[in-house]
Amino acid sequence: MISVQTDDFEIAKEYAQLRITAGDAGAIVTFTGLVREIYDHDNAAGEKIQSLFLEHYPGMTEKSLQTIVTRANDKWDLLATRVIHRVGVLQPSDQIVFVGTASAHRQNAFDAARFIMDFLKSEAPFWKKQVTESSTEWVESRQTDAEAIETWRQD
Amino acid sequence: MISVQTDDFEIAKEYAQLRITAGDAGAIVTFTGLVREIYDHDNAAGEKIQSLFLEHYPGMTEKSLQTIVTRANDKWDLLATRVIHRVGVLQPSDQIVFVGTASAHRQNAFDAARFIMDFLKSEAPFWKKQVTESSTEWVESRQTDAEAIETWRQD
Amino acid sequence: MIQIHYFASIRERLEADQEQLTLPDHVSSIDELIKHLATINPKFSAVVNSTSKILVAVNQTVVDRSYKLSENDEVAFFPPMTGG
Amino acid sequence: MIQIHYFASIRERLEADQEQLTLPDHVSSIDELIKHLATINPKFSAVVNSTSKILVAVNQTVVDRSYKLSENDEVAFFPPMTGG
Repeated sequence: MISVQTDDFEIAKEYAQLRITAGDAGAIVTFTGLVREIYDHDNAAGEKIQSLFLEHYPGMTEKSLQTIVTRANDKWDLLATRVIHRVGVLQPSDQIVFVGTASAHRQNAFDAARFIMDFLKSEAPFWKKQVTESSTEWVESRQTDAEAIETWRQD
Repeated sequence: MISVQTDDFEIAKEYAQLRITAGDAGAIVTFTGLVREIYDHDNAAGEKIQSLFLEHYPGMTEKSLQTIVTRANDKWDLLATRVIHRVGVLQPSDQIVFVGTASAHRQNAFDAARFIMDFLKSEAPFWKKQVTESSTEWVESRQTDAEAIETWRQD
Repeated sequence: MIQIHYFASIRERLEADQEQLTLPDHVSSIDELIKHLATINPKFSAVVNSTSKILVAVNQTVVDRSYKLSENDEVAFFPPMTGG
Repeated sequence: MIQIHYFASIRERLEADQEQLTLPDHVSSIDELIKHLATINPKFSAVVNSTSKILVAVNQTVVDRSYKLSENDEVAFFPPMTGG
Protein backbone atom coordinates (compact mmCIF):
# COMPACT_ATOMS: atom_id res chain seq x y z
CA MET A 1 0.00 0.00 0.00
CA ILE A 2 1.14 3.52 -0.83
CA SER A 3 0.22 6.75 0.97
CA VAL A 4 1.18 10.37 0.32
CA GLN A 5 -0.03 12.41 3.26
CA THR A 6 0.52 15.46 5.46
CA ASP A 7 -0.17 13.44 8.63
CA ASP A 8 2.55 11.75 10.65
CA PHE A 9 2.70 7.94 10.83
CA GLU A 10 3.30 5.39 13.59
CA ILE A 11 5.88 2.68 12.97
CA ALA A 12 4.13 0.29 15.41
CA LYS A 13 0.90 0.44 13.41
CA GLU A 14 2.67 -0.01 10.06
CA TYR A 15 4.78 -2.89 11.37
CA ALA A 16 1.72 -4.64 12.84
CA GLN A 17 -0.09 -4.30 9.51
CA LEU A 18 2.91 -5.69 7.58
CA ARG A 19 2.96 -8.72 9.91
CA ILE A 20 -0.74 -9.37 9.34
CA THR A 21 -0.64 -8.83 5.56
CA ALA A 22 2.51 -10.93 5.10
CA GLY A 23 1.20 -14.08 6.74
CA ASP A 24 4.16 -16.44 7.19
CA ALA A 25 6.95 -13.84 7.03
CA GLY A 26 10.41 -14.60 8.38
CA ALA A 27 11.82 -11.09 7.97
CA ILE A 28 10.45 -7.56 8.18
CA VAL A 29 12.63 -4.56 7.33
CA THR A 30 11.56 -0.99 7.97
CA PHE A 31 13.26 2.19 6.84
CA THR A 32 12.30 5.56 8.29
CA GLY A 33 13.68 8.85 6.99
CA LEU A 34 13.80 11.78 9.42
CA VAL A 35 14.34 15.52 8.96
CA ARG A 36 17.92 16.27 10.01
CA GLU A 37 18.67 19.50 11.80
CA ILE A 38 21.93 19.89 9.88
CA TYR A 39 22.03 19.00 6.19
CA ASP A 40 25.44 18.67 4.59
CA HIS A 41 24.43 20.00 1.23
CA ASP A 42 26.37 22.90 -0.25
CA ASN A 43 23.58 25.35 0.35
CA ALA A 44 23.23 26.56 3.90
CA ALA A 45 26.05 24.24 5.00
CA GLY A 46 26.34 24.11 8.74
CA GLU A 47 23.27 26.22 9.43
CA LYS A 48 20.46 24.70 11.46
CA ILE A 49 17.28 23.90 9.60
CA GLN A 50 14.20 25.54 11.03
CA SER A 51 11.69 23.85 8.77
CA LEU A 52 11.35 21.83 5.59
CA PHE A 53 8.63 22.19 2.97
CA LEU A 54 7.88 19.14 0.84
CA GLU A 55 6.18 19.73 -2.49
CA HIS A 56 5.00 16.93 -4.78
CA TYR A 57 3.21 16.30 -8.07
CA PRO A 58 -0.17 14.81 -7.08
CA GLY A 59 -1.09 11.86 -9.27
CA MET A 60 2.39 11.31 -10.63
CA THR A 61 3.71 10.75 -7.11
CA GLU A 62 1.42 7.78 -6.43
CA LYS A 63 1.94 6.46 -9.96
CA SER A 64 5.75 6.53 -9.72
CA LEU A 65 5.77 4.96 -6.24
CA GLN A 66 3.47 2.19 -7.49
CA THR A 67 5.82 1.53 -10.42
CA ILE A 68 8.79 1.25 -8.04
CA VAL A 69 6.94 -1.13 -5.69
CA THR A 70 5.80 -3.27 -8.64
CA ARG A 71 9.39 -3.52 -9.89
CA ALA A 72 10.53 -4.58 -6.39
CA ASN A 73 7.83 -7.29 -6.34
CA ASP A 74 9.02 -8.50 -9.76
CA LYS A 75 12.61 -8.77 -8.56
CA TRP A 76 12.05 -10.35 -5.12
CA ASP A 77 9.61 -12.67 -3.41
CA LEU A 78 7.82 -10.21 -1.13
CA LEU A 79 4.87 -10.92 1.15
CA ALA A 80 3.99 -7.29 1.90
CA THR A 81 5.22 -3.78 1.16
CA ARG A 82 4.29 -0.37 2.57
CA VAL A 83 5.36 3.12 1.46
CA ILE A 84 4.38 6.37 3.19
CA HIS A 85 5.71 9.79 2.19
CA ARG A 86 4.74 12.98 3.94
CA VAL A 87 4.28 16.35 2.20
CA GLY A 88 3.84 19.89 3.46
CA VAL A 89 5.74 21.62 6.28
CA LEU A 90 7.96 19.49 8.53
CA GLN A 91 10.23 20.27 11.48
CA PRO A 92 13.67 18.87 12.40
CA SER A 93 13.44 15.28 13.73
CA ASP A 94 10.02 14.76 12.08
CA GLN A 95 9.45 11.53 10.18
CA ILE A 96 9.37 12.08 6.37
CA VAL A 97 9.23 8.67 4.77
CA PHE A 98 8.54 5.04 5.68
CA VAL A 99 9.30 1.93 3.64
CA GLY A 100 8.43 -1.50 5.01
CA THR A 101 9.01 -4.89 3.39
CA ALA A 102 8.18 -8.43 4.51
CA SER A 103 9.58 -11.63 3.04
CA ALA A 104 10.31 -15.25 3.96
CA HIS A 105 14.05 -14.47 4.06
CA ARG A 106 16.03 -11.47 5.24
CA GLN A 107 18.06 -10.82 2.07
CA ASN A 108 14.93 -10.17 0.00
CA ALA A 109 13.44 -7.88 2.62
CA PHE A 110 16.69 -5.87 2.91
CA ASP A 111 17.24 -5.65 -0.86
CA ALA A 112 13.66 -4.60 -1.58
CA ALA A 113 13.54 -1.89 1.10
CA ARG A 114 16.79 -0.41 -0.15
CA PHE A 115 15.72 -0.63 -3.79
CA ILE A 116 12.44 1.16 -3.06
CA MET A 117 14.22 3.94 -1.15
CA ASP A 118 16.92 4.37 -3.82
CA PHE A 119 14.37 4.75 -6.62
CA LEU A 120 11.99 6.83 -4.52
CA LYS A 121 14.83 9.35 -4.06
CA SER A 122 15.48 9.69 -7.80
CA GLU A 123 12.15 8.94 -9.48
CA ALA A 124 9.29 10.00 -7.21
CA PRO A 125 8.35 13.67 -7.78
CA PHE A 126 9.02 15.19 -4.35
CA TRP A 127 11.02 18.37 -3.78
CA LYS A 128 12.41 19.69 -0.50
CA LYS A 129 12.79 23.36 0.36
CA GLN A 130 14.68 24.17 3.52
CA VAL A 131 14.36 27.21 5.73
CA THR A 132 17.32 28.27 7.88
CA GLU A 133 17.80 31.50 9.82
CA SER A 134 19.43 33.23 6.87
CA SER A 135 17.91 31.60 3.81
CA THR A 136 15.12 29.67 2.12
CA GLU A 137 16.48 27.33 -0.53
CA TRP A 138 15.43 24.36 -2.63
CA VAL A 139 17.57 21.35 -1.73
CA GLU A 140 19.91 20.25 -4.53
CA SER A 141 19.74 16.64 -5.70
CA ARG A 142 22.67 14.51 -4.51
CA GLN A 143 25.16 12.80 -6.79
CA THR A 144 25.25 9.84 -4.40
CA ASP A 145 21.52 9.30 -4.98
CA ALA A 146 22.05 9.09 -8.74
CA GLU A 147 24.92 6.65 -8.12
CA ALA A 148 22.71 4.47 -5.89
CA ILE A 149 20.37 3.95 -8.84
CA GLU A 150 23.28 2.91 -11.06
CA THR A 151 24.25 0.06 -8.71
CA TRP A 152 20.83 -1.57 -9.34
CA ARG A 153 21.14 -1.24 -13.13
CA GLN A 154 24.24 -3.44 -13.08
CA ASP A 155 22.18 -6.47 -12.02
CA MET B 1 22.66 -1.89 23.47
CA ILE B 2 22.43 -5.68 23.37
CA SER B 3 19.84 -7.90 25.07
CA VAL B 4 19.42 -11.68 25.16
CA GLN B 5 16.06 -12.40 26.74
CA THR B 6 13.08 -14.75 26.94
CA ASP B 7 10.63 -11.82 26.87
CA ASP B 8 9.08 -10.47 23.69
CA PHE B 9 9.97 -6.94 22.50
CA GLU B 10 8.02 -4.01 21.10
CA ILE B 11 9.30 -2.41 17.91
CA ALA B 12 7.68 0.95 18.78
CA LYS B 13 9.63 1.16 22.03
CA GLU B 14 12.93 0.15 20.39
CA TYR B 15 12.42 2.58 17.51
CA ALA B 16 11.58 5.46 19.88
CA GLN B 17 14.73 4.73 21.89
CA LEU B 18 16.88 4.64 18.72
CA ARG B 19 15.48 8.06 17.71
CA ILE B 20 16.33 9.53 21.12
CA THR B 21 19.80 7.96 21.36
CA ALA B 22 20.73 8.89 17.79
CA GLY B 23 20.08 12.63 18.09
CA ASP B 24 20.22 14.09 14.57
CA ALA B 25 19.56 10.87 12.61
CA GLY B 26 18.38 10.98 9.01
CA ALA B 27 17.75 7.25 8.66
CA ILE B 28 16.62 4.44 10.93
CA VAL B 29 16.53 0.83 9.71
CA THR B 30 14.94 -1.98 11.69
CA PHE B 31 15.10 -5.69 11.00
CA THR B 32 12.80 -8.13 12.76
CA GLY B 33 13.08 -11.89 12.42
CA LEU B 34 9.93 -13.94 12.97
CA VAL B 35 9.30 -17.67 13.51
CA ARG B 36 7.99 -19.04 10.23
CA GLU B 37 5.35 -21.72 10.28
CA ILE B 38 7.00 -23.52 7.36
CA TYR B 39 10.78 -23.73 7.20
CA ASP B 40 12.31 -24.80 3.92
CA HIS B 41 15.22 -26.64 5.41
CA ASP B 42 15.76 -30.25 4.43
CA ASN B 43 14.62 -31.59 7.75
CA ALA B 44 10.85 -31.64 8.23
CA ALA B 45 10.38 -30.00 4.83
CA GLY B 46 6.82 -28.92 4.33
CA GLU B 47 5.63 -29.84 7.80
CA LYS B 48 4.17 -27.11 10.00
CA ILE B 49 6.28 -26.01 12.92
CA GLN B 50 4.53 -26.27 16.25
CA SER B 51 7.23 -24.65 18.34
CA LEU B 52 10.84 -23.59 18.26
CA PHE B 53 13.35 -23.89 21.10
CA LEU B 54 16.26 -21.46 21.10
CA GLU B 55 19.35 -22.46 23.06
CA HIS B 56 22.36 -20.19 23.54
CA TYR B 57 25.74 -20.01 25.25
CA PRO B 58 25.30 -17.43 28.03
CA GLY B 59 28.24 -15.08 28.24
CA MET B 60 29.62 -15.91 24.80
CA THR B 61 26.36 -14.76 23.21
CA GLU B 62 26.60 -11.22 24.57
CA LYS B 63 30.34 -11.12 23.87
CA SER B 64 29.99 -12.17 20.22
CA LEU B 65 27.08 -9.76 19.61
CA GLN B 66 29.12 -6.93 21.12
CA THR B 67 32.06 -7.78 18.83
CA ILE B 68 29.76 -7.68 15.78
CA VAL B 69 28.22 -4.33 16.78
CA THR B 70 31.68 -2.86 17.43
CA ARG B 71 32.84 -3.98 13.98
CA ALA B 72 29.74 -2.33 12.43
CA ASN B 73 30.55 0.90 14.27
CA ASP B 74 34.12 0.75 12.97
CA LYS B 75 32.93 0.34 9.38
CA TRP B 76 30.10 2.89 9.30
CA ASP B 77 29.18 6.18 10.93
CA LEU B 78 26.36 5.05 13.20
CA LEU B 79 24.45 7.15 15.72
CA ALA B 80 22.74 4.25 17.53
CA THR B 81 22.43 0.47 17.35
CA ARG B 82 20.18 -2.03 19.11
CA VAL B 83 20.22 -5.84 19.10
CA ILE B 84 17.69 -8.08 20.86
CA HIS B 85 17.66 -11.87 20.56
CA ARG B 86 15.11 -14.06 22.28
CA VAL B 87 15.85 -17.51 23.73
CA GLY B 88 13.65 -20.30 25.06
CA VAL B 89 10.42 -21.64 23.56
CA LEU B 90 8.79 -19.66 20.74
CA GLN B 91 5.67 -20.20 18.63
CA PRO B 92 5.09 -19.61 14.89
CA SER B 93 4.82 -15.87 14.06
CA ASP B 94 6.65 -14.91 17.28
CA GLN B 95 9.40 -12.31 17.05
CA ILE B 96 12.90 -13.85 17.47
CA VAL B 97 15.40 -11.10 16.74
CA PHE B 98 15.56 -7.33 16.38
CA VAL B 99 18.35 -5.24 14.88
CA GLY B 100 18.02 -1.45 14.70
CA THR B 101 20.50 1.06 13.29
CA ALA B 102 20.45 4.87 13.05
CA SER B 103 22.71 7.01 10.91
CA ALA B 104 22.81 10.38 9.16
CA HIS B 105 22.40 8.67 5.78
CA ARG B 106 20.37 5.68 4.66
CA GLN B 107 23.16 3.64 3.04
CA ASN B 108 25.07 3.34 6.32
CA ALA B 109 21.94 2.37 8.26
CA PHE B 110 21.01 -0.31 5.67
CA ASP B 111 24.55 -1.71 5.40
CA ALA B 112 25.06 -1.88 9.15
CA ALA B 113 21.73 -3.59 9.88
CA ARG B 114 22.42 -6.20 7.23
CA PHE B 115 26.01 -6.70 8.39
CA ILE B 116 24.92 -7.24 12.00
CA MET B 117 22.24 -9.76 10.95
CA ASP B 118 24.60 -11.64 8.61
CA PHE B 119 27.27 -12.06 11.30
CA LEU B 120 24.73 -12.74 14.05
CA LYS B 121 23.51 -15.71 12.00
CA SER B 122 26.98 -17.24 11.65
CA GLU B 123 28.90 -16.08 14.73
CA ALA B 124 26.51 -15.66 17.65
CA PRO B 125 26.05 -18.93 19.57
CA PHE B 126 22.32 -19.58 19.17
CA TRP B 127 20.82 -22.90 18.10
CA LYS B 128 17.27 -23.58 16.97
CA LYS B 129 15.41 -26.82 17.55
CA GLN B 130 12.09 -27.23 15.80
CA VAL B 131 9.14 -29.32 16.83
CA THR B 132 6.69 -30.53 14.17
CA GLU B 133 3.92 -33.08 14.51
CA SER B 134 6.22 -35.94 13.54
CA SER B 135 9.66 -34.86 14.73
CA THR B 136 11.90 -32.78 16.95
CA GLU B 137 15.05 -31.72 15.13
CA TRP B 138 17.91 -29.29 15.42
CA VAL B 139 17.83 -26.85 12.51
CA GLU B 140 20.75 -27.26 10.09
CA SER B 141 22.88 -24.20 9.33
CA ARG B 142 22.26 -22.73 5.89
CA GLN B 143 24.86 -22.48 3.13
CA THR B 144 23.39 -19.09 2.13
CA ASP B 145 24.22 -17.75 5.59
CA ALA B 146 27.88 -18.75 5.20
CA GLU B 147 27.88 -17.11 1.76
CA ALA B 148 26.40 -13.88 3.18
CA ILE B 149 29.45 -13.59 5.43
CA GLU B 150 31.79 -14.02 2.46
CA THR B 151 30.30 -11.02 0.64
CA TRP B 152 31.44 -8.77 3.51
CA ARG B 153 34.98 -10.18 3.51
CA GLN B 154 35.46 -8.99 -0.08
CA ASP B 155 35.35 -5.33 1.02
CA MET C 1 -4.51 22.24 -26.34
CA ILE C 2 -2.09 20.90 -23.74
CA GLN C 3 -1.93 21.41 -19.98
CA ILE C 4 1.45 22.47 -18.53
CA HIS C 5 2.47 22.14 -14.86
CA TYR C 6 5.52 23.64 -13.15
CA PHE C 7 6.94 22.45 -9.85
CA ALA C 8 9.37 23.49 -7.10
CA SER C 9 12.09 26.03 -8.03
CA ILE C 10 10.80 26.24 -11.61
CA ARG C 11 7.26 27.01 -10.43
CA GLU C 12 8.60 29.73 -8.14
CA ARG C 13 10.79 31.38 -10.76
CA LEU C 14 8.00 31.38 -13.36
CA GLU C 15 5.50 32.57 -10.75
CA ALA C 16 3.07 30.09 -12.27
CA ASP C 17 2.05 26.55 -11.35
CA GLN C 18 0.15 25.76 -14.53
CA GLU C 19 -1.09 27.05 -17.86
CA GLN C 20 -2.93 25.88 -20.94
CA LEU C 21 -1.42 26.19 -24.38
CA THR C 22 -2.60 25.59 -27.91
CA LEU C 23 0.28 23.94 -29.73
CA PRO C 24 1.41 25.90 -32.82
CA ASP C 25 1.85 23.82 -35.97
CA HIS C 26 5.66 23.87 -35.79
CA VAL C 27 5.71 22.42 -32.26
CA SER C 28 5.50 18.64 -31.99
CA SER C 29 8.35 17.48 -29.70
CA ILE C 30 9.25 18.46 -26.13
CA ASP C 31 12.38 20.07 -27.51
CA GLU C 32 10.29 22.28 -29.79
CA LEU C 33 7.87 23.06 -26.95
CA ILE C 34 10.77 24.28 -24.77
CA LYS C 35 12.03 26.55 -27.59
CA HIS C 36 8.51 27.86 -28.15
CA LEU C 37 7.92 28.62 -24.44
CA ALA C 38 11.32 30.37 -24.25
CA THR C 39 10.30 32.56 -27.20
CA ILE C 40 6.96 33.64 -25.79
CA ASN C 41 7.98 33.86 -22.10
CA PRO C 42 11.22 35.65 -21.04
CA LYS C 43 10.99 34.09 -17.54
CA PHE C 44 10.87 30.61 -19.07
CA SER C 45 13.88 31.49 -21.22
CA ALA C 46 15.77 32.64 -18.12
CA VAL C 47 14.93 29.43 -16.25
CA VAL C 48 16.00 27.21 -19.17
CA ASN C 49 19.29 29.09 -19.57
CA SER C 50 20.22 29.07 -15.89
CA THR C 51 19.04 25.66 -14.70
CA SER C 52 21.51 22.81 -15.09
CA LYS C 53 18.90 20.08 -15.33
CA ILE C 54 15.19 20.26 -16.06
CA LEU C 55 13.10 17.09 -16.15
CA VAL C 56 9.98 16.77 -18.28
CA ALA C 57 7.03 14.43 -17.69
CA VAL C 58 4.20 13.79 -20.13
CA ASN C 59 1.06 12.32 -18.62
CA GLN C 60 2.99 11.78 -15.35
CA THR C 61 5.88 9.77 -16.80
CA VAL C 62 9.35 11.24 -17.34
CA VAL C 63 10.19 11.45 -21.07
CA ASP C 64 13.13 12.64 -23.13
CA ARG C 65 13.26 15.76 -25.29
CA SER C 66 12.39 13.98 -28.53
CA TYR C 67 9.00 12.82 -27.19
CA LYS C 68 6.16 13.72 -29.60
CA LEU C 69 3.25 15.56 -28.00
CA SER C 70 -0.42 14.74 -28.56
CA GLU C 71 -3.57 16.78 -28.08
CA ASN C 72 -4.63 16.94 -24.37
CA ASP C 73 -1.25 15.84 -23.07
CA GLU C 74 -0.35 16.85 -19.50
CA VAL C 75 3.20 18.19 -19.59
CA ALA C 76 5.23 18.98 -16.45
CA PHE C 77 8.58 20.75 -15.95
CA PHE C 78 10.52 20.26 -12.72
CA PRO C 79 14.05 20.03 -11.26
CA PRO C 80 15.61 16.67 -10.22
CA MET C 81 13.67 15.07 -7.37
CA THR C 82 14.83 15.48 -3.77
CA GLY C 83 12.33 13.48 -1.74
CA GLY C 84 12.90 10.68 0.74
CA MET D 1 41.84 -28.39 35.21
CA ILE D 2 39.66 -27.10 32.38
CA GLN D 3 35.90 -26.58 32.18
CA ILE D 4 34.12 -28.09 29.14
CA HIS D 5 30.65 -27.05 27.88
CA TYR D 6 28.49 -28.81 25.30
CA PHE D 7 25.61 -27.18 23.42
CA ALA D 8 22.62 -28.05 21.24
CA SER D 9 22.73 -31.40 19.38
CA ILE D 10 26.14 -32.22 20.84
CA ARG D 11 24.90 -31.61 24.41
CA GLU D 12 21.89 -33.87 23.75
CA ARG D 13 23.89 -36.70 22.22
CA LEU D 14 26.46 -36.64 25.03
CA GLU D 15 23.70 -36.34 27.64
CA ALA D 16 25.92 -33.80 29.37
CA ASP D 17 26.06 -30.03 29.33
CA GLN D 18 29.39 -29.63 31.10
CA GLU D 19 32.26 -31.41 32.80
CA GLN D 20 35.60 -30.67 34.38
CA LEU D 21 38.77 -32.32 33.19
CA THR D 22 42.35 -32.44 34.36
CA LEU D 23 44.49 -32.21 31.23
CA PRO D 24 46.87 -35.20 30.83
CA ASP D 25 50.45 -34.23 29.98
CA HIS D 26 50.16 -35.29 26.34
CA VAL D 27 47.17 -33.01 25.71
CA SER D 28 47.97 -29.39 24.89
CA SER D 29 46.03 -28.48 21.72
CA ILE D 30 42.30 -28.63 20.93
CA ASP D 31 43.07 -31.37 18.43
CA GLU D 32 44.72 -33.44 21.16
CA LEU D 33 41.85 -32.71 23.55
CA ILE D 34 39.33 -34.03 21.00
CA LYS D 35 41.37 -37.24 20.54
CA HIS D 36 41.63 -37.65 24.32
CA LEU D 37 37.88 -37.16 24.89
CA ALA D 38 37.12 -39.65 22.10
CA THR D 39 39.35 -42.20 23.83
CA ILE D 40 37.79 -41.88 27.26
CA ASN D 41 34.17 -41.34 26.15
CA PRO D 42 32.53 -43.61 23.48
CA LYS D 43 29.64 -41.14 23.10
CA PHE D 44 32.07 -38.30 22.33
CA SER D 45 33.81 -40.55 19.82
CA ALA D 46 30.45 -41.27 18.13
CA VAL D 47 29.59 -37.56 17.97
CA VAL D 48 32.96 -36.62 16.49
CA ASN D 49 32.71 -39.36 13.86
CA SER D 50 29.16 -38.57 12.78
CA THR D 51 29.00 -34.79 12.92
CA SER D 52 30.12 -32.96 9.77
CA LYS D 53 31.18 -29.79 11.55
CA ILE D 54 31.96 -29.16 15.22
CA LEU D 55 32.99 -25.69 16.35
CA VAL D 56 35.21 -25.12 19.38
CA ALA D 57 35.40 -22.00 21.54
CA VAL D 58 37.99 -21.29 24.20
CA ASN D 59 37.06 -18.65 26.75
CA GLN D 60 34.02 -17.80 24.60
CA THR D 61 35.86 -17.14 21.35
CA VAL D 62 35.87 -19.59 18.43
CA VAL D 63 39.36 -21.03 17.86
CA ASP D 64 40.92 -23.52 15.46
CA ARG D 65 42.12 -27.01 16.29
CA SER D 66 45.75 -26.03 16.82
CA TYR D 67 44.89 -23.66 19.69
CA LYS D 68 47.04 -24.38 22.79
CA LEU D 69 45.08 -24.84 26.01
CA SER D 70 45.95 -23.23 29.33
CA GLU D 71 45.01 -24.10 32.90
CA ASN D 72 41.44 -22.93 33.79
CA ASP D 73 40.38 -22.49 30.15
CA GLU D 74 36.67 -22.67 29.39
CA VAL D 75 36.27 -24.91 26.33
CA ALA D 76 32.98 -25.35 24.45
CA PHE D 77 31.91 -27.74 21.70
CA PHE D 78 28.88 -26.94 19.53
CA PRO D 79 27.45 -27.30 15.99
CA PRO D 80 27.35 -24.34 13.54
CA MET D 81 25.12 -21.54 14.83
CA THR D 82 21.51 -21.26 13.64
CA GLY D 83 20.20 -18.15 15.40
CA GLY D 84 18.57 -15.06 13.96
